[in-house]
Amino acid sequence: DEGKQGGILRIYHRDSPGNASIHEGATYSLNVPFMPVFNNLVIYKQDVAQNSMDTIVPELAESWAWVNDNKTLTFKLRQGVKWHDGKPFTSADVKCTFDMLMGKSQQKFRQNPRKAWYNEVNDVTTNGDFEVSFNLKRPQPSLLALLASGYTPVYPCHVSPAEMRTHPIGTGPFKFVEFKANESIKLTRNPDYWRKGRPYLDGIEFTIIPNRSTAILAFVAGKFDMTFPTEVSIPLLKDVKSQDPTAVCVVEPNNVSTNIIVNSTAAPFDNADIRRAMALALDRKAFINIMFEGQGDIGGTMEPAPAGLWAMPKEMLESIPGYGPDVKANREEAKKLMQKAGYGPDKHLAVKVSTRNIPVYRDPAVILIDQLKSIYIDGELDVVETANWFPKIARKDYMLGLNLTGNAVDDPDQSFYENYSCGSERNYTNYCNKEIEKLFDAQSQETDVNKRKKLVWEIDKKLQEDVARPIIFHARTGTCWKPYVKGVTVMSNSSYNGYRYEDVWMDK
Amino acid sequence: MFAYLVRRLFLMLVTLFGISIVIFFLLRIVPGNIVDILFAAAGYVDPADKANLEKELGIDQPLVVQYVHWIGGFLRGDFGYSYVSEKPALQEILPRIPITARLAGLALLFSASIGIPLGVISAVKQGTKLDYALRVVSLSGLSLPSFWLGLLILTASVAMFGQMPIFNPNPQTWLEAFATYAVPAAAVGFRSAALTMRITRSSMLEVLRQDYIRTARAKGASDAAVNYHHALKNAILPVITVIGIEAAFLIGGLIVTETVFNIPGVARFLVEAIRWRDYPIVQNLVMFIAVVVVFANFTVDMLYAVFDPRIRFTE
Amino acid sequence: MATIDYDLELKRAGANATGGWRRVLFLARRHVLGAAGLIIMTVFVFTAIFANVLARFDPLTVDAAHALARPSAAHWMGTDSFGRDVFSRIIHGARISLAVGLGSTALGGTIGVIVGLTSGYLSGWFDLVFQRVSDILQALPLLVLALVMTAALGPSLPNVIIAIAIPLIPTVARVIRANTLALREQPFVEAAKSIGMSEVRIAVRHVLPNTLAPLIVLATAQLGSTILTEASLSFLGLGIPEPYPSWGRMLSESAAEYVRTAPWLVIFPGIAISLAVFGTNLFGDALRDILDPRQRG
Amino acid sequence: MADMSDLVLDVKNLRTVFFTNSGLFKAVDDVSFTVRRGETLAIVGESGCGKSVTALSLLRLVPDPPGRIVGGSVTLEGTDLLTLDDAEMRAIRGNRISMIFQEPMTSLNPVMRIGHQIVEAVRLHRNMSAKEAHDLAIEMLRLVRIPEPARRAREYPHQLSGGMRQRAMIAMALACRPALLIADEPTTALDVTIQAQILALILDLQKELGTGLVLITHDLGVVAQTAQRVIVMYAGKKVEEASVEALFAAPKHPYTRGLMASIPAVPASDVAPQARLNEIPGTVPSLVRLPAGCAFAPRCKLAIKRCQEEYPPLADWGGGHLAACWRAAEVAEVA
Amino acid sequence: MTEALLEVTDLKKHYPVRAGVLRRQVGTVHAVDGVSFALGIGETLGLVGESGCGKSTVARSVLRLVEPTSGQIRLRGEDITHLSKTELRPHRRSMQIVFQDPFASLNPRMTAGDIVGEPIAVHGLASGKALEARVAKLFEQVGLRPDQMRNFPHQFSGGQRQRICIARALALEPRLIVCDEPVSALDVSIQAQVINLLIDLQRQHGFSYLFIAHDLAVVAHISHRVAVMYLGRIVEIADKDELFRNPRHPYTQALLASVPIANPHAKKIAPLVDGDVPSPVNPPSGCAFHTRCRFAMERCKTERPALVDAGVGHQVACLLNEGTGRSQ
Ligand SMILES: Nc1ncnc2c1ncn2[C@@H]1O[C@H](COP(=O)(O)OP(=O)(O)OP(=O)(O)O)[C@@H](O)[C@H]1O
Ligand SMILES: Nc1ncnc2c1ncn2[C@@H]1O[C@H](COP(=O)(O)OP(=O)(O)OP(=O)(O)O)[C@@H](O)[C@H]1O
Ligand SMILES: [Mg+2]
Ligand SMILES: [Mg+2]
Repeated sequence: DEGKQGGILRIYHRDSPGNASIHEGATYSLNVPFMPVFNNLVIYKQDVAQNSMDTIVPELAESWAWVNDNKTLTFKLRQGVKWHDGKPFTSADVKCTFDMLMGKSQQKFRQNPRKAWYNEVNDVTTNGDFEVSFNLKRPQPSLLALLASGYTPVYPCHVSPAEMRTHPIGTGPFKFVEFKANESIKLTRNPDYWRKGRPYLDGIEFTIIPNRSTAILAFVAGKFDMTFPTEVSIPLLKDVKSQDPTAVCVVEPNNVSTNIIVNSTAAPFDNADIRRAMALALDRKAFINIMFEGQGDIGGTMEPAPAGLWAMPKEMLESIPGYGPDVKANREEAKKLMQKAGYGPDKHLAVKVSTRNIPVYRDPAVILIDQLKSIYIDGELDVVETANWFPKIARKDYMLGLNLTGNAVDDPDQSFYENYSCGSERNYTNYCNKEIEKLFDAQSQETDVNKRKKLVWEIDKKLQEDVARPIIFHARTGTCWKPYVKGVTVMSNSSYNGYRYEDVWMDK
Repeated sequence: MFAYLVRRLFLMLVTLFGISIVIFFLLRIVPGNIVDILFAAAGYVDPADKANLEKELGIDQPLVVQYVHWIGGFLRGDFGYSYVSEKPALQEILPRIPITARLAGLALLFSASIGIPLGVISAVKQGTKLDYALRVVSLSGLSLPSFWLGLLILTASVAMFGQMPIFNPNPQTWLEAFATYAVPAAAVGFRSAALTMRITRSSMLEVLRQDYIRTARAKGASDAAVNYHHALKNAILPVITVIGIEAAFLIGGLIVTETVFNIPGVARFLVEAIRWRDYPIVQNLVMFIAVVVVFANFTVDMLYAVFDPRIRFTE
Repeated sequence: MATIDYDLELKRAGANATGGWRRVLFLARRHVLGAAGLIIMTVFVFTAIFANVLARFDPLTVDAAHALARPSAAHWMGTDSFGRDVFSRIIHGARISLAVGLGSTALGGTIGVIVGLTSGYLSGWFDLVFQRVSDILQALPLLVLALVMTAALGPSLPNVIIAIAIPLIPTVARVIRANTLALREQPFVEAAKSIGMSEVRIAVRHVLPNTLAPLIVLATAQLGSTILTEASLSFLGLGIPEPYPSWGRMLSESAAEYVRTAPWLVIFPGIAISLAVFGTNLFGDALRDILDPRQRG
Repeated sequence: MADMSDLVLDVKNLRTVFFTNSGLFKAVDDVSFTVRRGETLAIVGESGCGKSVTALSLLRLVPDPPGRIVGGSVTLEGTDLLTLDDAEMRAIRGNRISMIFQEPMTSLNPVMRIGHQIVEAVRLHRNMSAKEAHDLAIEMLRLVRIPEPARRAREYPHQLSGGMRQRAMIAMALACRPALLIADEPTTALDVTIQAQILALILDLQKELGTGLVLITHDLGVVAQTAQRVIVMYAGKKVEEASVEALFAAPKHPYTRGLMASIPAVPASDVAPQARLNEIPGTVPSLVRLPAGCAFAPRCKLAIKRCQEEYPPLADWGGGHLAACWRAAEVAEVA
Repeated sequence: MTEALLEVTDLKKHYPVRAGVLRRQVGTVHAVDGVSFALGIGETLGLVGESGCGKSTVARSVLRLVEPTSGQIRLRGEDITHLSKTELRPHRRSMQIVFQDPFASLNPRMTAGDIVGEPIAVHGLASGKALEARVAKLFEQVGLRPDQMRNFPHQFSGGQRQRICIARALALEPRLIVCDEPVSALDVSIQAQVINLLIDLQRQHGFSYLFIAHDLAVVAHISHRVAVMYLGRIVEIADKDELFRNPRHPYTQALLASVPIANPHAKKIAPLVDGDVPSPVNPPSGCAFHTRCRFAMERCKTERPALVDAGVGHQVACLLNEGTGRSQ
């Protein structure tokens, strides 16, 4: 049915983002409130929950084409689009944006977390005001997926990165009004939006409420039309449902895996047996039962099906040591490995499990420690403040780390290169296997989806067998809104891409 | 009087200077800095970017240089820019002060208007059931974790009225403005009132033992006149001190309340700034708070003199 | 004139309450609230000491099968989301709270006494410096100080104790200093001086023992507030970390998620904290009445 | 007995006790006395013998708990004060009966102006405008010889010297022209020269107003100079009562005698340097564990067995000279 | 007078007056403003004067418990005014003090035995059994039972407490005992006991007493010579008999006349002076007594009379009749 015009959508926000510049952030605390300000070249279709190549649609680009042996990706741009400050949008803006992302321009981002996404891009060229081309070193079909992420808006050339951090200018359906740190973020309808009749809403108001229970109470009390997306935990979801039965809630995976980073450069985990024993000891089902009351997924690196596109089939998964359903048998085997390494009932191995001092990290760590008890490992929790977490990991100042890895797009390129390739900054464990690296490149260039899938499965399985970064589970989270809020779709295989909100309207 | 004020001001400056040093160096002891945190979300740190940013923010310089730079700016009225929001620190701090001040003021008002009369009653009725009941209530005020109390209030009000007293940044009417602050102020004020009541009670008990109270009774004065006219006037002095200390304490004590009730005041802002290692905000904000506290103490001393002729007339 | 039951009146006044036990019983009856506080504190200390015996389950063992169980015969106070027995955790939590309370009070108290005594005694530059330093510490909001301290030191039991103890020092030191100054004027201190006693010996033999009463009163009052401070720190995410079952953390984390769906997770730790603080306060109040000679009838 | 209309105060068998945790303190034990218009009755005795409690009992200001008036009657101008309700009693306090306390330093409210404190006393009992009351207060201050009374009325107690504060107390006590004034050691906290001034003042005013005066002191010198009649208390009991001349001429109770002897006299020029003083051996007994018989017996040179067993009755030894001693007749000879 | 044990010359002690919340100095108390006297061996010098005139300050300065502002204190000929604390320690043994309030001068948390034994222990004169024996002997000397050594101060009566204080003072076998109003907190009947004890001890041991009191009668009883203080200065000093028979200073006269005589037939109270004692913060100019003196002359307001000999060792500070103080 046709949406109604008007109304200000009130959403609470979980946490004050550091700034307003999507390119300089790496958290959906930033994506959610600021995605509505921008447009991409292409975007995942906002009303389809599962992101895939097939759901990518043009946005600032009117069309795209792979040319030059799949080594050039060319976009025809939309004409007559205006930035919020009235300046016209042209191909120069696109070039500026990507040059900056690749570190090639004069002006620099303070931080540029996704620079590696463009490792295979040679340069970006323009052809007139309304055509741009991405020239690649080798074919990389995934590039389009990366460009369709909520993380890849087009920035205006004429606004400095510093300004973008405090007062972003976009072409999107909503204009930025104000951002009061720790207080609120306000957007208002862009009356000159290129897409006629959109957006429906007059504006969006985010009130920052870090305290979860206060936030949920406020939502229940009708102070908000919608919760912060994907931020409602399973227990809270029950609470919402019991207090406000009319609320519409969805629970979806969000392509964030909870995993263990193992420091294999130092004792005791330089011993492969102990690494393997640890992987065998995991009772993944128990984690999911405790953390999500059963509503979570077991899988490898790639998000499990059906939401995930690249997951191994069940049989393949269960053939990996530790994934088998018989936890007891796995643990018996683990004990044997431990005994081989010189530990036993009388001689326990003491380890420190480091993790960040926030519940989503700490809670699984507590369970992990409890499970390790069963194989003669006495774990001690070492909670680390956010500020110190990555420096600590980088220093290799840990034995085991409990870590969360979020994937911006459900695509093997993004997750493999980032987390498992030799020398990648985010490969915390320094896992380095040249053979697998070759497979990474092979799948990346593969244009046949089915062939690519096979490759990806093989890689994923190998990674798990190597105990490179044991994946414990993939989380699911909830989002709720009042019944009169229409047109919200929560993405099921990424939590960064679905917040344009131009189609959202309120039936009030 | 003039010499006194000068001396007093000098001591206040010494204290503030000390605070500036303490907070500056304490913050640098805390591991991690803004750069680490900014990069944390990305999941990695690019050393070159990090070095650039540190240079840009000036946190690569020796500590002493940084300190001098900050304090020099502070004295000139240049408070620097927030590392996080990149807005002028003053612009971030100033609008939040009245919010906390209003909250604290209302809480103190609540505390005084409830705590003092109940304290008097409790003292006058010492040893009776009423006294016991009041003491238990007051002590329970001091025993409840404030975030717990706040949460219970919120939960109860949603459960009972389907309404929640959440902060309203743009109250339209005077009444709305009051409502915005009333509930959280009552939640904090409960604790303060408990404290005020205790002090009033013990101070009253002390005063009621004094000879001049007996004199008043010997004149034939009624109980009410003795308790409120003769005794309370004397007993109020330590209460003023405690309210003064409480005013200072509240700024810290409000952190939790501001968090629970989601009030964008200075207290919560300070915690956030500490979390982000936003030095310009933390340092300047702490200095602002310290100035307030120091002046609150000064005011208390002055009030003391106003209320106590023994001090007033020895000047 | 109404007839008066002398025996009753005397009993009420505690006339026949001489000798150890009788006196204690009398004081207990006279300070009913204080006695209640003492009982609460005793239970609290007893629980802390015998936590291993009293707890029915291991406080750390995760049991997915019994997560979020309501209070029942098996789990008197239910279980948390990890299936850990709340009753056992609260019992073990008493240990943590006692460690935090006693640890920080003892640490802050000891340093405070030494500083206060020295400063009251050596009223010179030391005193001046002390006064300024305590001005500084007191102008900084306590929670902020504790917050920065724990952030600086990292969240762990000893660090939380230190962080809570430090703001305590000036409070204790000020009381002791004021007392020392008053005691210094006492003739018995002057008498000690007149026989040629050294200042240190006077401080230790004559001044310190006479500051004990206010110190004890202050310490009991502080004991409660340290427990609350720990809870507030926990609420702000900087309290005592897992795996220690600290009441503050149990409460603040559960409170965020389970106020309505599993209220036992919120209610029991909350009651434990309030009761412990309440008990120490009640006891501290009574102690002040008993120890303060001016309060004696 | 004098004319009944002359009788201001008639105290009969007054008993006041304290219930304390160390036992029952019989602070005032069966004490009777009368005061006539314009008469000064002195109550003497050592510290703790019950003088102040007697005075407070008259005003019904004994702190309760722990104290309680448990018997007797206090008849002021014909009304038994012990039967009045609180409001009636308040109407009498500060009006018909006033009191000057021992400690001038602490008996005035430190945060109220002197004038105001007197005005309050007046307006509680007299239907007067604030202005009239204020004028009266200044008049009273002038009466007690405070220089610049108008200025002093605006001052706070701490701005006045001890002597002036005590005078202000007197002004306050006399503002309503009471029938009975009780002065509880009004000068012990003051210097001798000031003491002389204050005592002279009280006596002057008493004469002028015809007030009955109960003067409590432990200084026999003060008694000799001020009183017409004296009662001597020991351990809560009245042990002797006589006219001042009779008492000083021939004390009938060994305690009174010992007291008189142990006070060093001035001028003492006729005494050799370092002459030992006559001392009463032993210590004042605690009011809780009083012996069965005479409380003074353990310290008494004259004590016989009977003294330990039986409390001697207060007998008249001639001319209204009462003494409670089995051997009162022999006291003069033995000593 | 025999050889001087203690000589005090022009002793002054000024205290800053601090007021207000910040305790800043607003004036100076001239607590002791130039006091000189000498005390012989075996002699008792009585020091009288109204409350606040500086008696205790003299006592404390003599013992160096407060640091004199100026002046000189000589003990057995040796100047002890500027000795350091350690240098002073041996001298402490020869001078001791007994305070006014026997309760406040005993540490409530120590037993009587410990209190009396402490000076001996501090000076290392005895320990263990020997110490106990000495304390027991001291107890007997002051009329206490040795079995009371284990009791705490609150278990003693006022008179007994004062005996403990005296025993403590005696413990070091001093030559000089300063008694700062030792009996004013005691009952009249007990007062005599303590004074008798002091007299007996002096007879046995030949102590010198500086005996401070505001009660002239008590002082008269125990002293050989008496000094009268007014507002920080000695205004008259003479042999006891001479002073009482023949008071020269108008203040001494007023003092004597103000003491109520325990004789109903003697003259009734007639205050000789009017007005209040001036504050030592702002002492009147000239003769400090001129504000209350019946004989005050114009000169008295400006000229401060010196303490001069008016014959038979009778010194007086008054301008009347060429400084003799004699009135017509
Ligand atoms: N509030 C009280 N509680 C218990 N006992 C009391 C109280 N007030 C007085 N007493 C007892 O009553 C007795 C008489 O006290 P009172 O004050 O009358 O003595 P006093 O003769 O006036 O002595 P002083 O000369 O010291 O003023 C004392 O022994 C005291 O112990
Ligand atoms: N430590 C001090 N600081 C300031 N002033 C003081 C101090 N000690 C004494 N004084 C003042 O010095 C003056 C003399 O005091 P001192 O105690 O010597 O008098 P006193 O003659 O012993 O009086 P009393 O008879 O009351 O004991 C008083 O005015 C007193 O207030
Ligand atoms: Mg009395
Ligand atoms: Mg003195």
